[in-house]
Amino acid sequence: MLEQIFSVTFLTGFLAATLRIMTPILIAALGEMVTERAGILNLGIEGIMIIGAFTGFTGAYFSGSLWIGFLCGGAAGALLGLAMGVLSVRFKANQIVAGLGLWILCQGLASFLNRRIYGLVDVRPSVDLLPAISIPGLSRLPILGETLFSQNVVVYATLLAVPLFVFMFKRTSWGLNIDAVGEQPHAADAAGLDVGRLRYLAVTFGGLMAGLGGAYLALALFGLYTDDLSTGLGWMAIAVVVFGKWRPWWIVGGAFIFGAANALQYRLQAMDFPLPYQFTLMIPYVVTLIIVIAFGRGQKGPSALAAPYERSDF
Amino acid sequence: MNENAAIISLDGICKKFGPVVANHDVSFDLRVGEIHGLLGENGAGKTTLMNILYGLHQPDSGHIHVGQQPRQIGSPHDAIALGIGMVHQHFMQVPTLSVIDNVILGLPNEREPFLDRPRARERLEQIAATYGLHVDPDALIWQLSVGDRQRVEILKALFRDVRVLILDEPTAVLTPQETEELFKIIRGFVDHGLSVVFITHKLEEAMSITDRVTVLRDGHVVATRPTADTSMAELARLMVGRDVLFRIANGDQRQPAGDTVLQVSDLRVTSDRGTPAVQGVSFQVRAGEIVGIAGVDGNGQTELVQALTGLRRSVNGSIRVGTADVTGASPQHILQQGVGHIPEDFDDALIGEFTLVENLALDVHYAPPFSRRGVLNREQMRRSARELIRRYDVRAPHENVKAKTLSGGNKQKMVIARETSRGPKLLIAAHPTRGLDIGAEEYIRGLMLQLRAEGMAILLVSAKLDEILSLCDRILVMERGRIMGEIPRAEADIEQLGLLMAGIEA
Amino acid sequence: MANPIGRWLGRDSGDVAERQGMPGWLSTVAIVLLALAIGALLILATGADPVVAYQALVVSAFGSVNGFAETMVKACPLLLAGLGVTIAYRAKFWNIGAEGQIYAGGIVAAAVGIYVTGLPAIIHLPLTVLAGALGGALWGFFPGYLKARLKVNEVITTLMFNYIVILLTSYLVHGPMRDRASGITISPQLQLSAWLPTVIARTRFHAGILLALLMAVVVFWLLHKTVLGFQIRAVGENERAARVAGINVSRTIVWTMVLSGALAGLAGAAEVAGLQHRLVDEFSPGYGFLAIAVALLGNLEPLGVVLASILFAALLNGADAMQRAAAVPVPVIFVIEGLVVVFVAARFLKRRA
Amino acid sequence: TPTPTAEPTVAPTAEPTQETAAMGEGEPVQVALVLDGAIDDQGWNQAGYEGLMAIQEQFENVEVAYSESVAIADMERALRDYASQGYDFIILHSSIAKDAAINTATDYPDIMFLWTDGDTTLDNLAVIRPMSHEASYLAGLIAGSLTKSNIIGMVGGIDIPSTHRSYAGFAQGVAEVNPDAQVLVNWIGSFLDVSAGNEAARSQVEAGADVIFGNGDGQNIGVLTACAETETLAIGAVRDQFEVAPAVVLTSVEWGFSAGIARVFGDYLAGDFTGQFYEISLAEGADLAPYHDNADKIPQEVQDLVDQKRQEIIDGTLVIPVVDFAEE
Ligand SMILES: Nc1ncnc2c1ncn2[C@@H]1O[C@H](COP(=O)(O)OP(=O)(O)OP(=O)(O)O)[C@@H](O)[C@H]1O
Ligand SMILES: Nc1ncnc2c1ncn2[C@@H]1O[C@H](COP(=O)(O)OP(=O)(O)OP(=O)(O)O)[C@@H](O)[C@H]1O
Ligand SMILES: [Mg+2]
Ligand SMILES: [Mg+2]
Repeated sequence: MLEQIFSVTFLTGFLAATLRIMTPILIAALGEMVTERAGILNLGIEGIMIIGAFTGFTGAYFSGSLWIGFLCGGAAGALLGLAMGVLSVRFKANQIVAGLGLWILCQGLASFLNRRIYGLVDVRPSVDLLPAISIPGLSRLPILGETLFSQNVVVYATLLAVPLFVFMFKRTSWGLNIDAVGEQPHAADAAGLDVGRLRYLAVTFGGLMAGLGGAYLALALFGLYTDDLSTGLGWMAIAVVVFGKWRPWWIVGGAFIFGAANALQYRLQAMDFPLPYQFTLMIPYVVTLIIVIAFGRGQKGPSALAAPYERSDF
Repeated sequence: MNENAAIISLDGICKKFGPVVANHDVSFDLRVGEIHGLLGENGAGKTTLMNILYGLHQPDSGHIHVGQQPRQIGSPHDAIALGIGMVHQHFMQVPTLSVIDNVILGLPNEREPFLDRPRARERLEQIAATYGLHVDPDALIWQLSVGDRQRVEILKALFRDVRVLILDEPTAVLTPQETEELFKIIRGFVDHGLSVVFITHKLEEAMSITDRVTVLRDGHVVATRPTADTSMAELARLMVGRDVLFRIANGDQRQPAGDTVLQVSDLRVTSDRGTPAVQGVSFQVRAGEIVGIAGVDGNGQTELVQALTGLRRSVNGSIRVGTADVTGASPQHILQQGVGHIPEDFDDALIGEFTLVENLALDVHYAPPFSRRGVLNREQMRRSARELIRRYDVRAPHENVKAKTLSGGNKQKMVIARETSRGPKLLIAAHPTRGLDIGAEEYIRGLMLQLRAEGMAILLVSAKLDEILSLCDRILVMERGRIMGEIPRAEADIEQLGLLMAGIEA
Repeated sequence: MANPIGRWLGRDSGDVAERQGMPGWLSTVAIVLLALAIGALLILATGADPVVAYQALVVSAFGSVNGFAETMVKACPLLLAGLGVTIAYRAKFWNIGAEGQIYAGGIVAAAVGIYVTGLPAIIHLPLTVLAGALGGALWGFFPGYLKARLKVNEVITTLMFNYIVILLTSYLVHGPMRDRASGITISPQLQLSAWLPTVIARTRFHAGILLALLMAVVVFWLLHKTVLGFQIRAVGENERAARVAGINVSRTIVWTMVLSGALAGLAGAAEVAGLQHRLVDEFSPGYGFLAIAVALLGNLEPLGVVLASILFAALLNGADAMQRAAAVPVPVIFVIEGLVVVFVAARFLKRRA
Repeated sequence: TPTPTAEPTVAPTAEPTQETAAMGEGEPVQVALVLDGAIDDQGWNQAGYEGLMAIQEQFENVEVAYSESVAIADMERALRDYASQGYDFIILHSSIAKDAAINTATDYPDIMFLWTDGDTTLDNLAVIRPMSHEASYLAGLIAGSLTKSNIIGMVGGIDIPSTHRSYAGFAQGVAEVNPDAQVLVNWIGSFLDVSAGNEAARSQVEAGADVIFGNGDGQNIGVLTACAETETLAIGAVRDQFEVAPAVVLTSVEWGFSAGIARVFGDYLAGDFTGQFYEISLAEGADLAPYHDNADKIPQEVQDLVDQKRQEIIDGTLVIPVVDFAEE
């Protein structure tokens, strides 16, 4: 078994699988990070991802362009994010309930629309997958080159976006304002910021990212839509945000670990690993748990997370 | 605009919170270049009035004029645009961010959305130089002492080019030295053409710095007077509605102090920042005496009190209460040894969403007669609460309102009522009169003396030198985590204390 | 403000429910009606008849003894788990692990109900139910302990614990606890002595429902009349103040989660001993998640949770009936459910959590 | 009546011999179907739904209804609901809802129940037992013959008796033609999780598998798309899944539910219904799906072998044992 693990095909395959599994989680998690840093907890992103997958697929299917597909997925996600914003800012909803409600609603909506539009079919309509782009030179590097440098453009874009997020929170007023609003909305308000508006923007952006993450599933991984395309990726994204201490690179790390644990799990099973399969399936969750216990202690997150802001609380 | 023109005038402002009338038909004007004192007991409506001016509350009725123009101030954003700045009673800062980030928060700049910290820093230094307000721009807020946070709050306002600056009890948390410094700064503002509203409970301060004063009582304006035409006695009478004593006699040092109740030996404690905050402190407090800890805020008093009450682990040394060694014990265990604790911030002692009844039982609910076998006796809790509210003169519509609806002073009275009524043998009081109006302050000081007379040992941490001097039997001065000296009250004078506080050994 | 959307949406101030000046229960009803109205449009869009559908909903939920019994059968796990969530959320412990705690309770209750033999029902049944509570308590204890002692974020731990125990259930019914005599993957039946008795003849109304209602009273009493409940609420509202006043915060959090888990575990036990009489894969179709909505819809007050759980149960069962009577597709039913949850969240919950 | 969006495909093997004339123009026969998943899951539930549609198409004067996505906890209520409304023939398409089936059937002795993939019969409760291991054995013959790497993959959903049976039959087929071949096994713990199916298949491809048997349900979509992308030969299951990945799907193990359901219903109309086990075997609709465009990928002698073994099984000369679980 050990030789198997250290073989080149194993490693490249393992890495490629890790990247595949982590990318949609990472996209959604980066969006959720922004949302949460503004003080809104959006538990509905699993649902938004499902809608993103559906609208993304549908957009691409009818237009013939994957990019229009992504656009549709992102737009639908943003719209749902905005809805979550209306609930939590305008109506001061309890965000946990609102998020759960959104999740249920989106599941229903996606599956409803899916049946309305495509009917009960023998064979799912499909679109061509987003092609991989090999980066000349780098992709020829031995062992890792092929995995790391022949991915589709969304993978590259996501990874390139990470330093942008870092930059945004460190060097721009957007990031500063978002942090202030999530940490101390009273202080932000007193400093003249429009707490509600910033939260709308953040949660809408988070929705957009979740929608893109969902579209990625449909357009870059499977080329089709089913109601069960995302089985818990949105929830993992939420866990990864906490796990990643609300910081971009840590979130990449969290998504990577989860992706890797998953990739490993499939491979162990195929190697006849002497455990009932239910236990190998547990590996990603157990690993996440152990790592949080070991390294993720004392993470509190934005102080005002999930708390509706009310001026009269002065 | 001539000298006497009003830059701000509030006209017939009314504001209700549910049944509470916070402001009733209040009219108030601020002239260009004046320092206008706003006085009143706790809960008189001072903060509410200024929050309305700053756009944080909307008045139920009334008008606001800024520079003779009628204005709607819908949010702080609008207020800032009109040149109004406010230093809040509770600091409005983001603790996780740096000083500079807090200062530039919400301000547009030319390179939007990119932050231009170098330029902001330049300007900050300029302002700091002009007004003598120095703070490390890169320090994170949570690492700062209250005095520094106060300065940041002012810097924030100045950075926004204000014409009108509202200071809501800015001196409540400052030492006399810091207060003096602040006054210089405020006078500097006026010289630069600003107008200032200054809220305080300290009549000496009002007398020394303001040009005019307005007194509020129960939400009504009682009077507006040029400062020169009034006196402390008159202001006190206007505020409270009766005559007030100003000096509380410590009384005679009757019987000598009794057994040692608190014995602290070589205590060392680390701060949140990981730096040593208390560095080998030893002292004792005996039954029937008040021991004061004086010192500029941020010299380890906070950490000392936390260590004594079990809220923070000590790294070395021992603490004994009576005969029990409570080093490293839990707060619960320490309180059970007969210790009362008034923390420096009442938000750390009260639960806003709980009723007064529940808050007053917070530390005794688990024992008879308030509960038996884990079941609460609500009736007993209510009876006891009513009694305490009456005895300690907590102003509240009834005992079932939520604590968060009380004014600051009344919250403080709640804490004191709870912590002293249990009849502890040791009371650890951190800034017990901070933010209190003179009536309440008088009451609480008298109470401490009475408790001492009953044989309680009291450790009093305060930044108010007059309070220390008038109450304490012995005074310890703390500076950079050490006790610089111990002075019996009879021998203490302000000058000597000041020197010790500045770290110069006598 | 240069932002028309923002103006339309209003700024962050004021309380909508207060502004409307409607009493809470009335507006709750109004909002459910609003969600149903939107649902009616969707139903129309699928070509079904909303009147028939809603008629079926109401009739099935309350129109007969059996309908009422079935509504209560459904309300039972929602109520028990909802009470568990209530306790946790009162301490501001964001337990999203009620689902896992239900499974943990179901597993242990099933094990005791199946493998402990030779006991009279009067001992065996309470033992089984208690075992369920214990299983849930254990599954609540770990995240509670991790949070209290090691400050590990509970959202992650409870979520991971859900996945783990659900897989564990699957392992058990496919492996060690599988009924060898049967050709399918379910556990053997519980001993008859461990079955929760049926209360209303010819319905599935079982004694677990009475237990759940009793628990609502107990939780009310716990929260408002006991020292522990007082401490749970104190820790939830202001942890620092609780600590300053001498309340042992870690201990309170651990107890909170033990109790919270125990109640969810009871839900699992009630499903197993009252309904399934076996351990089966996926015996809880997400009751633990709905319980969060139920608890918060009930404003974290036991009486409210009772009403909310019945409302949800009626809706869920009624939705099934709509499907059968009016051929309303299941996805539409999900949409209506989601709408109800969302609307209720938006409109009437006060700032408790 | 259900939403008529479907174009059901019905395996034409079962003959709709019985006529509904007996029922004449009188009361229609009411048939209900209860499913634990969605009717468009492209697998188990869709197959069940197609059975219902087959009944509707093949017989006159029937009225059909269904409930989809019914949770285990709600199964009994759904069955009782139909029973109390006077439905004549109720199909439960969910293997683990045992007590729901037995309790309801016991309380309504005049109504006929059909439980697919169950384990217990009553006078008015019949069970369809899919004999998918036979077709799986044939699939194993193909996989074992075609592999070059001698590594074959099997991605299963949940390891339940019917899927396990299928896996065992497959493994037997492989071993018979190619004793050196190894079968990699992944159970993904779900009949729905498309991405898990996809990843599991890919991990097997990396481990060297060049033929993969997707022994599942909705998640097979993930398995087959992974095969299409990696250009790995594939075998589908439950229904004919050729269209999911036409480039690589050699054949599929059809479980024959729709034909089976229609057949039992036919017996019922003819008055032949007894509470018995119906084994849907090779001859009766559980079979390998056609090779479609990929017949040329399977050498003639392999095709001949498959045909020969099929005949032997039908004749009863070859018996593929039922292995519900490997070790017990
Ligand atoms: N947000 C609020 N909700 C309800 N009541 C409030 C609120 N804010 C203030 N009040 C009430 O309004 C009254 C005036 O309070 P305010 O804070 O203005 O007093 P103050 O004069 O600033 O007192 P202090 O000197 O203690 O700060 C008090 O009775 C207070 O309890
Ligand atoms: N100072 C305190 N503040 C708040 N709650 C307390 C305090 N002391 C005890 N309690 C609570 O009161 C209840 C009974 O406390 P007590 O210490 O008498 O219990 P005990 O029987 O000694 O049990 P244990 O040894 O576990 O503490 C417990 O719920 C405990 O948490
Ligand atoms: Mg005030
Ligand atoms: Mg004890």
